[in-house]
Amino acid sequence: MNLALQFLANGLVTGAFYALSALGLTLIFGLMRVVNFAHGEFFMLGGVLGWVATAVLGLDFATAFVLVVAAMGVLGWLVDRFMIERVRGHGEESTILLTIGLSIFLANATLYLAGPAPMKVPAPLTGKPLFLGPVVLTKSRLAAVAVSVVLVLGAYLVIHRTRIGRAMRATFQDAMAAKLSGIRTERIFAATFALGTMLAASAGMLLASIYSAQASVGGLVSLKAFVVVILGGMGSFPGAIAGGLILGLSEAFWGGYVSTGTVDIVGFVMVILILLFRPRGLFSLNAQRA
Amino acid sequence: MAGAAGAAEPIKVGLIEPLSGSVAYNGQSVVEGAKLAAKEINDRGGIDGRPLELIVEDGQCAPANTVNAAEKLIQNDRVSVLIGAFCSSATAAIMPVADKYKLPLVTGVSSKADLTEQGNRYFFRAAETDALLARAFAKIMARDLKLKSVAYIGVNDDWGRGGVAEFSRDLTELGVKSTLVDYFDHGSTDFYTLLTRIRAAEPDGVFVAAETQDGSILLKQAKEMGLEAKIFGVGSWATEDFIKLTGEAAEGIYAAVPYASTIPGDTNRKFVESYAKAYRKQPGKYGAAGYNAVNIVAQAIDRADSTKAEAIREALAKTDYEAPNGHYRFTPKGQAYGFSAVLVQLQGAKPVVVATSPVEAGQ
Amino acid sequence: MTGERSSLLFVLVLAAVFPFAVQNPYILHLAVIAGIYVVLATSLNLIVGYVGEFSLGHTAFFGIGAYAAALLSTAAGLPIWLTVPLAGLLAGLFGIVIGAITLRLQGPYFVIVTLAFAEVLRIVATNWIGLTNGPMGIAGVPQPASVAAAGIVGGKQIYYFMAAGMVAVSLYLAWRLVRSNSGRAAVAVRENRFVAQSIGVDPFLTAMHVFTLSAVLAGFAGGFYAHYVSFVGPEVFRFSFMASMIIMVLMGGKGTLLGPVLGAVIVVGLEEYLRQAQELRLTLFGLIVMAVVLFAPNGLMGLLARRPAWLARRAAPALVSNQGEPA
Amino acid sequence: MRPETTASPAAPLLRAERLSITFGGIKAVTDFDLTVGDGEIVSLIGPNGAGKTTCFNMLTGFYRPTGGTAQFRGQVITGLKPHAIARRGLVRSFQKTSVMKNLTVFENVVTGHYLQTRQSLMQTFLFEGASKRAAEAARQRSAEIVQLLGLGTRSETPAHHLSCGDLRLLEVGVALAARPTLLMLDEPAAGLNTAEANAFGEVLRTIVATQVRSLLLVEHNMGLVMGVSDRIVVMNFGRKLIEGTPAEILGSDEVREAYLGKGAAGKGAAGKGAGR
Amino acid sequence: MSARTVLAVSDLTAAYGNATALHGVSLEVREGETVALIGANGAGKSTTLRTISGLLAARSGRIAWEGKDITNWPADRVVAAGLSHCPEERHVWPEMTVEENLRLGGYLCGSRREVDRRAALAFGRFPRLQERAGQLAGTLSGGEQQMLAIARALMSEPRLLMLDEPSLGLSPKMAEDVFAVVRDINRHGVTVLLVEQNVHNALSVASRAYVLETGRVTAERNAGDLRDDPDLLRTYLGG
Ligand SMILES: Nc1ncnc2c1ncn2[C@@H]1O[C@H](COP(=O)(O)OP(=O)(O)OP(=O)(O)O)[C@@H](O)[C@H]1O
Ligand SMILES: Nc1ncnc2c1ncn2[C@@H]1O[C@H](COP(=O)(O)OP(=O)(O)OP(=O)(O)O)[C@@H](O)[C@H]1O
Ligand SMILES: [Mg+2]
Ligand SMILES: [Mg+2]
Repeated sequence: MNLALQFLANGLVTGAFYALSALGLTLIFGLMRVVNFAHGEFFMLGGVLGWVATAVLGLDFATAFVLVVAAMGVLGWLVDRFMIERVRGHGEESTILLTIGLSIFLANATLYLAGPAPMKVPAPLTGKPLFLGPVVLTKSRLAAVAVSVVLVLGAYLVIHRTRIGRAMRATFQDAMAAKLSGIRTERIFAATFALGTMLAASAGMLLASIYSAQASVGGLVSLKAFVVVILGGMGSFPGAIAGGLILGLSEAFWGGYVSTGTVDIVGFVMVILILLFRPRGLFSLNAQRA
Repeated sequence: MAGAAGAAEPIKVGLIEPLSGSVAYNGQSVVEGAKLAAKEINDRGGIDGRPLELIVEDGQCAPANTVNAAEKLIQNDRVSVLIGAFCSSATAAIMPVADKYKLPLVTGVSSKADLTEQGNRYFFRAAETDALLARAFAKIMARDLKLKSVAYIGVNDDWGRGGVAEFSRDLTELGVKSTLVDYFDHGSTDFYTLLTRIRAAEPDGVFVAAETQDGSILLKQAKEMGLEAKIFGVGSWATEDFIKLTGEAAEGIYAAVPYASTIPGDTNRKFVESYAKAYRKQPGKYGAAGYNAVNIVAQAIDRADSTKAEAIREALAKTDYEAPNGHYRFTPKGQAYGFSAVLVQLQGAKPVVVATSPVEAGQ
Repeated sequence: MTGERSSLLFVLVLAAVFPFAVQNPYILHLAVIAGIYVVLATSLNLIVGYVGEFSLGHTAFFGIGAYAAALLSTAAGLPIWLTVPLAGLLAGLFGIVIGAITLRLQGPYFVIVTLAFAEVLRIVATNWIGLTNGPMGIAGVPQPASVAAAGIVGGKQIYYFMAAGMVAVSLYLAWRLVRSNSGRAAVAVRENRFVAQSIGVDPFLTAMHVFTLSAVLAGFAGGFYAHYVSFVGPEVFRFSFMASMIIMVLMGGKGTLLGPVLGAVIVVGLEEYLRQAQELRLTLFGLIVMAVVLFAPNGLMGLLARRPAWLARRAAPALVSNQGEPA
Repeated sequence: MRPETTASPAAPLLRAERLSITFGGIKAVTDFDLTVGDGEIVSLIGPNGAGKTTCFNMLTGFYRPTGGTAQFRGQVITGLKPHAIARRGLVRSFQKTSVMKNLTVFENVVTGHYLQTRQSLMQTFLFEGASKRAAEAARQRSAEIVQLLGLGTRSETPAHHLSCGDLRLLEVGVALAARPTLLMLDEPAAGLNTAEANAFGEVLRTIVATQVRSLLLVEHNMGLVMGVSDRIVVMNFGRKLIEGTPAEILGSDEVREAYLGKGAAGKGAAGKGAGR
Repeated sequence: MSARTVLAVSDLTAAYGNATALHGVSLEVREGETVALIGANGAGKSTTLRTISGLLAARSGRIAWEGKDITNWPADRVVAAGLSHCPEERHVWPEMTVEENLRLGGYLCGSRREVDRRAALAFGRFPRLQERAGQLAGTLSGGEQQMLAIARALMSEPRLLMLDEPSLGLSPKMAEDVFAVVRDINRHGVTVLLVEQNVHNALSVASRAYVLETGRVTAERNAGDLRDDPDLLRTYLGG
């Protein structure tokens, strides 16, 4: 029983982290429909730049966080305006190839510049672990979970409750109609891409303070993030949370009661099963008709 | 290539390591050690007046890419010897290539036991295997750490599985109970679940086979979870990076390693000094592995007085190399022995050698 | 149309004289590797270019082929001329099973579910020690006796001709399928699912045909790879193979048979050429991939055909959005 | 040219009974009956959102009705997949323009011949003789169809280069290529101007005379509908409002109120020229 | 007609890639007028509207709106200048509700209250949309989508409204209602430029018409003249 409780807690925490890591992708892939293979590298850059800002330049965590996220926003904006914009409308394959190229470039340029060693971002919160009954947690984990929740909620509200959010959805569903309603679609595209990049980077920096950052982590992060986005249903924020938690919990219980060597299999089997019964993930709209 | 040897035609040695991807960290350490060795050799005037030219290729630890790199080094660069290729899978893939071209291949890392059992005359392993490490330390560990029961965890690759298999076998033979055996994937970030299970199994000790990144995260989380058991294992834990990343959670853990920068002796002191001068850090097990492999190769070429593959191969078989960590010789199957491995405990952010044992490859 | 046929024939003729012109074993080796990739890229292109769905799990079939050949030759002692076709066949069987599940999905869901299958297989290969020897892999997959007897250059030439034969067979099969009624039906589904259904095309079955052939080809490539590289481990399911295949197909130009062939040869050549750049090798490679997208968005074939850009850039996104969804 | 039929002439080609469907509470179609006789041209009209397209979707397997059945040539077709229904000879076009955009006009129509050019695996990979002949026949017929629809000059144009009106015609061409017994067209003349619509009326009659047995038409162009229909079925709010000959429909007050509007009676004759 | 010219298009050429679709189109629209563009299928009517509204780049020529040169302005800027274009093929946002679609039509209008007012007006004009306010636009019937597209175009309360085949897919009665709306907003001072295939409908609201043939303006007539002379019409429209 105690074991199960601890597994539950572990699953919820890692689930929240999965949701957080996938948030940027929910925006860029789920809503904007850009298959972004560089998502993991944006995440990784958040961590590595976080390390540069804190461990190398000696800034405090909060300042560093703001700086890193802002810098990554600029990067995202530039990537969209000067690259993705050029191939928009050429079909998704162009952006797939572009982002694969980008991810190879970013991972290896970082490897070259920052070196291959893991980098630790000093945690903003330290202190003794907390014991809630039989369950162990740490402050920094709880804080990161809280930040995840805030970011997910914030992103949801922006997309569904604000003018700009509606403009975003309109742009992705039919850019021509959006233009004809006065929406500056290039800006919306770039802003969304920038926002997605910022979310990925903030997840990267936050988690680098709990784990560590390394130039090579991108691929794995992307993989899990894609799974989370699809499990929940493209572009759905509740879906991203559900996807993250499902993945986290099932991994925790599988790892707890079966074996950790094979945990990764549960996520993928889950994807296959869920899509078999709900071909568009858990939470997504279908407005297609013949 | 710079060096005192001047105009003489260089002797080319090919080095294939993973320089990109998830094992790049370790691969690049090997390259650092190897380059240091080459530089020292050339500073001393090269081999018989000819400079040693090290040509490094990225094999990405992928068999196909490693074969590409090997073919390129052999055919285009005309290297005399190959060193590589870190992961056992990649090394296994280029062993037939070496055999085909009749070119010696020395690995300083790949630990998969059966590599030396394939009857490949050109293959030499200047490294310990898990079995040899286990044989050297299982008894010491069981005795000194007073272990009655142990949980074994390892990274889910050939090296991790090898470590777990060998240590658990030897320790079990010594009467230590095995409470749990499990693996995790390289790149995992969350070990709470695994640690929860270990905590519930209440072992005296936890054996861990993990490299720097996985290992440091795992140890930190073990500390967070308040795991009391003694932690020991294999992996490049006796390094600065590892200690820095792990922080206070590293305190008190044991590692069985073929090399630690705190190994006593003059040869090692000099090596550590020049390594620190070149790279502003202490060498770890992979740095030493690269350093040793290049020196072994260079000495063999020197002895052979030739860059003919067959001559080098014969000279390699007669290796007698004084390394920072002891004496290297090869068995007829090409397995190194005679050098020492050490058991270190991390104390006050330093790897303190608590036991030394020669690696013997008897039979 | 006949243009493509003659270019393909030209490529094959070129390929046939190549080993006589080039005797460098390293170049021959690269040619063999390129041959494997040509088959892989052709195979992926059948799905991307003709079914019109994007598979990220194509390594599943490559890996199955590789393991099948490795096991059949090491455990059962079968010779290469049996193991490679059997590898293709087995991959085809898996193709039928996996296709039956994945082809019910479309778009991003298909992309990820195929990826999930490849990952599941990778994890199985890593953990089913009894069958696959787990992460230790299967070493020493035997080379054909003729290769062993033929010396260095001769051995490479034999492998080269085997690879070339495999390429020719693969291209022929792909070509026949693409030109066949099923191929046209697949294009119809790709272009507009609803219309295709209304003219009697069973989208699922059509996709199955193409998917299965594609799996068979990838299985061939895997089987041949196993013998050639002589080592098979779970890394054959790794995403890096997938990334190379995607780059080849898209760089070359999807939906044409020649495009992926070009793509494969160019990417293999480029990756090797860039070894000169040492540490910057992959950084540059990434940049080049990006540059190709930006300057030749339709792939190299698109550049060759110099298809006119039919839309002014500014109008492009709007006019093509939402296509294929009748209401 | 006309496909042979196995059904007895008395039996209607298509008979739908009590078709119903709801979407999350919205009753889009309720208890709708429809028959199309052999050789008949029937039009289905009604206000926007009345359920016409939804009926098409149910009849052709794109939607599964929540109630009722449909029979085609005496066999039940409800529950079949769209392609299976198409293979029995019931082929439809779509209200929202749907063509294969990256293929040329001619390729679109050739592709429409899918069912006539099917081949076995053996033929695909080994012997192509028979399939070559079938393909040749399909190309010839495609040329005829393109000509018939007046798209001759645009034959080699990629479909995405066509204007809206041409696209509508191309869709009809693709449907025709599948050699339907019963052709169902959903607003084929939308986007054609008055004169073009009249010409299209002629084309429709030619089609029924030479290519298909019967035609079920959904169309808001009253000139066209009145001009070509043998019988008209009017829907409103998902139900059948009334059914009759063009004259009866034009005379009905209910139809005028729900559908035609005030101006219709006098001027609705935009289709005068298309009278039968 | 002494009203000032608000929209002046002179010698406009436009192309899709290499295919030139407009070869020097010139036309003028005066304030408060309703002008129809008619012509055979493929004549370039939609292309003309697209070029004016900035969806398609002009190769040469000039578009002046209230004296300002708006040639090749991006579409969003053109909307902001008071032109609204309801394109061919509806283009509603399929995964948004009818109400969201409508309200976004008033995107440039800063005041929420004002958007509320306009939306209420639109729902009043198209009661069917009111009934379906919460339905996803992609699941609407064709005609319902058409109503939505028109209503949405009106949400920006433009000074020049460009409608591309507004009656397409509408029932005769609904088309009548739409043209009544067009007349109504025209009475309130909105200038209208209309592409309409149903000449009868077009001429019922327009005061003047331009006839386009293969990318060129071949005639400009008063609507009355055309109405009275069906033969003339036929020569322009072919068929
Ligand atoms: N998938 C769906 N989900 C929800 N409502 C739907 C769906 N499909 C159709 N409807 C509703 O059913 C009704 C009938 O739609 P249908 O498309 O059949 O109308 P129609 O008679 O073809 O109209 P039009 O002449 O405008 O094309 C509409 O009100 C539409 O909103
Ligand atoms: N996206 C496009 N790409 C290439 N050519 C196009 C495109 N759209 C239209 N054209 C071509 O431009 C010309 C004018 O087309 P346009 O759509 O303006 O005609 P239209 O007068 O609106 O006809 P319709 O009444 O059929 O809508 C046509 O010859 C058409 O083939
Ligand atoms: Mg309809
Ligand atoms: Mg038009």
